[in-house]
Amino acid sequence: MHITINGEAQEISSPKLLIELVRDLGLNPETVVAEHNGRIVPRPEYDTLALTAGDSLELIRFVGGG
Amino acid sequence: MHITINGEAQEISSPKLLIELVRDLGLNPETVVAEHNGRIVPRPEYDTLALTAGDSLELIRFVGGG
Amino acid sequence: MHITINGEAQEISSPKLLIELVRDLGLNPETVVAEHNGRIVPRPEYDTLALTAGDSLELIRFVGGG
Amino acid sequence: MHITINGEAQEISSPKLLIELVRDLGLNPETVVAEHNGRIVPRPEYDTLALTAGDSLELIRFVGGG
Amino acid sequence: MLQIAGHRFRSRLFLGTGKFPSAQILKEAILASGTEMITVALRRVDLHDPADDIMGVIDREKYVFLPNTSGARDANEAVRLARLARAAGGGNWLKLEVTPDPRTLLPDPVETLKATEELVKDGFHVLPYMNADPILALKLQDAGAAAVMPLGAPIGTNLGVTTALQVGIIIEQARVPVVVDAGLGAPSHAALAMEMGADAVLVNTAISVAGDPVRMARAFAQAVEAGRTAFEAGLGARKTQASASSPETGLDFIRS
Amino acid sequence: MLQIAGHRFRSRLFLGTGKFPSAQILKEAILASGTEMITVALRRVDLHDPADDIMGVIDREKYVFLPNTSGARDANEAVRLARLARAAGGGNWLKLEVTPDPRTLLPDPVETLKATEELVKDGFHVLPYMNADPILALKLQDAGAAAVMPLGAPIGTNLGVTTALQVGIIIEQARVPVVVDAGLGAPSHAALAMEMGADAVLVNTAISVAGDPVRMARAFAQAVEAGRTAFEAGLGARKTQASASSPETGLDFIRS
Amino acid sequence: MLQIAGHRFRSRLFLGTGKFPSAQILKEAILASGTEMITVALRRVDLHDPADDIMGVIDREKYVFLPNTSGARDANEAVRLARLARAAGGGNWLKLEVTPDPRTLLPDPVETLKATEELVKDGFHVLPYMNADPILALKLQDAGAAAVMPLGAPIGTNLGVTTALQVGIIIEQARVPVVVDAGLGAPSHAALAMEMGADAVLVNTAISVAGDPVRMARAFAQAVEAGRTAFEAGLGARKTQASASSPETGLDFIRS
Amino acid sequence: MLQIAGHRFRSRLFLGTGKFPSAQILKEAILASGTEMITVALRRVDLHDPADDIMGVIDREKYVFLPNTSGARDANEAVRLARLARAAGGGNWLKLEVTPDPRTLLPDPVETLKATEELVKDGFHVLPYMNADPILALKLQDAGAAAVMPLGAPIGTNLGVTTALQVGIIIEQARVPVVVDAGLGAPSHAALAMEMGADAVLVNTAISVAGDPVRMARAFAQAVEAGRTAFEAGLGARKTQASASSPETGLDFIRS
Repeated sequence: MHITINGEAQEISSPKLLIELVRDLGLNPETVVAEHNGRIVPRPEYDTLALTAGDSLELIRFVGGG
Repeated sequence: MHITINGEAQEISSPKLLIELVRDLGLNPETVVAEHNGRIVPRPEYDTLALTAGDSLELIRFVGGG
Repeated sequence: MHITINGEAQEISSPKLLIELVRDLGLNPETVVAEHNGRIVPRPEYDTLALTAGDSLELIRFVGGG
Repeated sequence: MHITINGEAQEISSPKLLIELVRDLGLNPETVVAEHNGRIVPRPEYDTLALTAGDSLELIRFVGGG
Repeated sequence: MLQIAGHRFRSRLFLGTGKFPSAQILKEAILASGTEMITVALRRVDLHDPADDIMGVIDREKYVFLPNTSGARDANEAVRLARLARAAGGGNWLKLEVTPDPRTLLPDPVETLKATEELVKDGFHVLPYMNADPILALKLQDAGAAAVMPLGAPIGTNLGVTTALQVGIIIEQARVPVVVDAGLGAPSHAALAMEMGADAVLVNTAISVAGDPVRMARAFAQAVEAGRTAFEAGLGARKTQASASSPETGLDFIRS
Repeated sequence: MLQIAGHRFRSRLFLGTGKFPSAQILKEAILASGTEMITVALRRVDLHDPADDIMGVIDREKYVFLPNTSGARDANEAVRLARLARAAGGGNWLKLEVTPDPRTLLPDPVETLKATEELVKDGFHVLPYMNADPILALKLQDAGAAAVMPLGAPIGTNLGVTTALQVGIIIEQARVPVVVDAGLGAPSHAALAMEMGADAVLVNTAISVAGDPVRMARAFAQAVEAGRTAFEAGLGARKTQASASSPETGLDFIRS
Repeated sequence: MLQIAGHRFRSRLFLGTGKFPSAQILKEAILASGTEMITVALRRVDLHDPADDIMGVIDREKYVFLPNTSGARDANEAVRLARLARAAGGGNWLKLEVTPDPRTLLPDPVETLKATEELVKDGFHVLPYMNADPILALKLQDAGAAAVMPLGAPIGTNLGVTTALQVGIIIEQARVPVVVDAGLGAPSHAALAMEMGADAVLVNTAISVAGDPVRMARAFAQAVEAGRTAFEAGLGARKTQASASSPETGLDFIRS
Repeated sequence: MLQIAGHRFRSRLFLGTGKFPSAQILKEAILASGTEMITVALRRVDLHDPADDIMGVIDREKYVFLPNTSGARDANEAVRLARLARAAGGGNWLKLEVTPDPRTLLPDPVETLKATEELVKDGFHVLPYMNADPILALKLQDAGAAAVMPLGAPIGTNLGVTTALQVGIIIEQARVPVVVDAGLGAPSHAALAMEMGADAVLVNTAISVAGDPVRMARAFAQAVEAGRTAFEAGLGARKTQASASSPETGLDFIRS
């Protein structure tokens, strides 16, 4: 299915849980925050939130800054 | 009668028009602005506005400033 | 004959008076000072000082400066 | 006898060696330098230099400075 | 030529009228300064000294009259003073000052912006006195300020353009005239502000407390012109290395 | 009025003539500056350009002519240049420059003092260019210098009066006129020097390399006058605390 | 000891983590700086470089973690970033940055105050980055800011405490800690801020772009301690007149 | 490591011993400063206070002992004091001070050079106190000075490195160590001098007149190390334009 991740359209296999996607992308769930269709996803929900076609997802984390 | 001028209680003879008071005080009506009971008095009204006991009057003018 | 003017060897016809040379060079005798073999030449002498082969001559004048 | 020490006339008993005077004054010979009649006295001579009437003596030492 | 709210000014020196030794000296200083814009404050008449009337000194017709809201501690007080000034015949020009702390007399950015918005709606030509804050300058400009007046240093300190870095950015960004106000203590300070590209300067204390206010007014007038002329003529670049002003060649003959 | 070696100067701006874009612009800049004292350098005639003669531009009679010894690296070279300058019709005035290092063009205190002593004996009116060294200034004065010329910053840098502290001490102590020379890059710098009490300033690079040298010359002329007038009129003191320029009382009625 | 929002800090040097040459150098610089407060920014994950994770470098337990809202152009964006930071495990500390203009990166006083009010209500410990505006500092303090962070100079310029006059007033008035942020380009700048009585400084660019960031971090750490110690020990007054450090008497004997 | 006259110094802070509140505080300040080079003056013994002997405080073996010639008004007096210092056990190190005017305490360039030449011949390691005069520095170096000591500001003023421009040129040109002396009033001043590349600084008044001289000595020690470390680590360049310390991309998602 198609979803938008950080502004880029992506094709991913479904069904897919958020936690799976994060792992697939090689990211550490502990240090990434997800905005799912504009809503901040509490970390506990990562394991249960199922992505569906057309979802818009923002994956954000800390970077060096002053 | 008693009225308050610039915060000071004053005894003035009545009846008294604003224009008369201004002149009595040795002020130039052209360069003084009056607040009568909190309302700015348009200059044309100076000649007709009659002061009554208990009135509160502010007489203000320009001074040197930067 | 050969003389050195401002460090450059020059061939000039002789006999030649300093005043003549200065004029030949298109210079204004009033604004040029001459050092002849290391000696400053007083302006009156310009008309009489005859250059001889091997002389070293410096012609100097004022330029813009701060 | 009278001698001048650091500009002040002083009466001292004679005979008197420089080393004795320094000690009489409560000074440490190791940290004081003496100028005797304008001549710097090498420390070894302190023990032998005899003061005589009219001598001028400067006793100098280090003080705090920047 | 400098234009503010459609009015043209030949002189780029604006003059404050506070703290002059006498009305006569003020009158002469105004002339000596060549100013066309004069600030005044608004205060209660002193009933015990009714004759002390500055309007006797200033020819209302010859100058743009710029009442200030000095003393106002918030937007409401400033707006009220502004309206009194207009009623007093001050016209529509206004130097907006909102200074909550009488100790520092520094302007309040939030209340100043609020009062600017309100007074612009009310038809005033608002010239807000402000901290040298480039973002605030843009906001005031967007709110309709006729000019912005960043401070060089706290009022009355004579310290000069201590805010040069910020004032430089304000000038670079502004679409309305920039008038450096407060703290200019010497003609060299005024010249510097103008060399930086300021459109005008407002001076009061440095002139009124000078040993000879009239001559000092003239000195500031000259310095402002000098600084503006230099800005227009194009200043040479600063260098860290020396470079000769006289020719570097043509001297071999004197080498010992 | 400023007096140096018995000569009176109405203008306190001395002008250097180096690096101007053209003889015509130099001519106009001299007029615009209002200067009465002009510096020139001495160099070998360029035999390939005999017509390039600055004396065609400067009316020898209208100005005090101040040849410099730029390029001299020690006292001997400076003295030799001084004598050539006199022979060239330069008269007795001399700006003494002894700069051993062409990279910094900074003056040599020892050789400058030596040359001053020799040239004073020789009847010159010596104005030595010097580092801003108060003790050296006293020595040059004692050696008979007609004035002292401490530098504000290295030649041609346009950095201004970076030596203000030392220049202030020099002015305070001097019994001969103090002319701030070198490094003045803007009219505000010249005004500052004059406000400090300098008797005059010498400017070259800032004017000759300006976008419009003629207008810049005028700007410096105004700034020098402004600074001098301010010095004479008496500048107000600097304060660390703000003080109101408008009255602090008479506003109770507006308190919200 | 320095306390902010009830937390005690032994080190008064706060460290930004941007622009370091490598994660390893950042790690070592953090150690060398002795800092206990570290700022980070929040950005989209670069899907093409998933492994680049700063949290692998910083031991989340050992430091107070201070996410910033860099990039936010108004209060709304700042508030949104703040909440994302908290969700990302950033905790309640927040360096509030609202910079509408990416060219100057200067803070917006009005939006910064607005965001401060909102985020304080929301339970954040807000440290707002601000222009050196003393009145704004009081407003932010009243709005519940845990500290105020006036700028020394624009971000990344290394120009030092160009706002010393205003920062001095802010320090004098503040009831919350004052942290000088932005523009500190050398240890001497940090020492100066601390000597003035600042409670801490935040440094990033000057360390991360240094030739050797790790040694530079150590240098800043020493300078901050030096400045603080000097502030507490009591600096001597500045004088305009020289005064001898050696005794002025006791030398008659050497007079020639 | 710093070397002067073949001697290695771990500490780049030289300490003057004048004006301390007590011998005990001086003793502790010396330790706190970590200095290895201590200056002292030479004076007549006060016959009425024979016990007041600084040599009881300073362990002659642990420090390089640097007698000064403070009070000398010309080369002769300085040379005489230098010889007395050596006779008094001061060794061959000498801080040469020739200050004709007790009011400014500024050094005499000519007499200082003369005394340097004479004392170098006489086997002294001469460290001359000098105005910040780059040409004079070269001359003193050529005369055999072991180091040069340009002043930052007049003695005891605490004004800092007011001569930064000149000191920078001196450092750039020097082949002997450059020790900034006089006027350093705060650790930030010392750090600045070291960041500029000075080899060491000499401090007295700022420490001895501090509220707590011992802590202030420690503060200067840290600042000198900080400044030196920064110089070696390589300071970032100053910029006139802001540049972000946080990434400038990756935020599109928050745009309102």
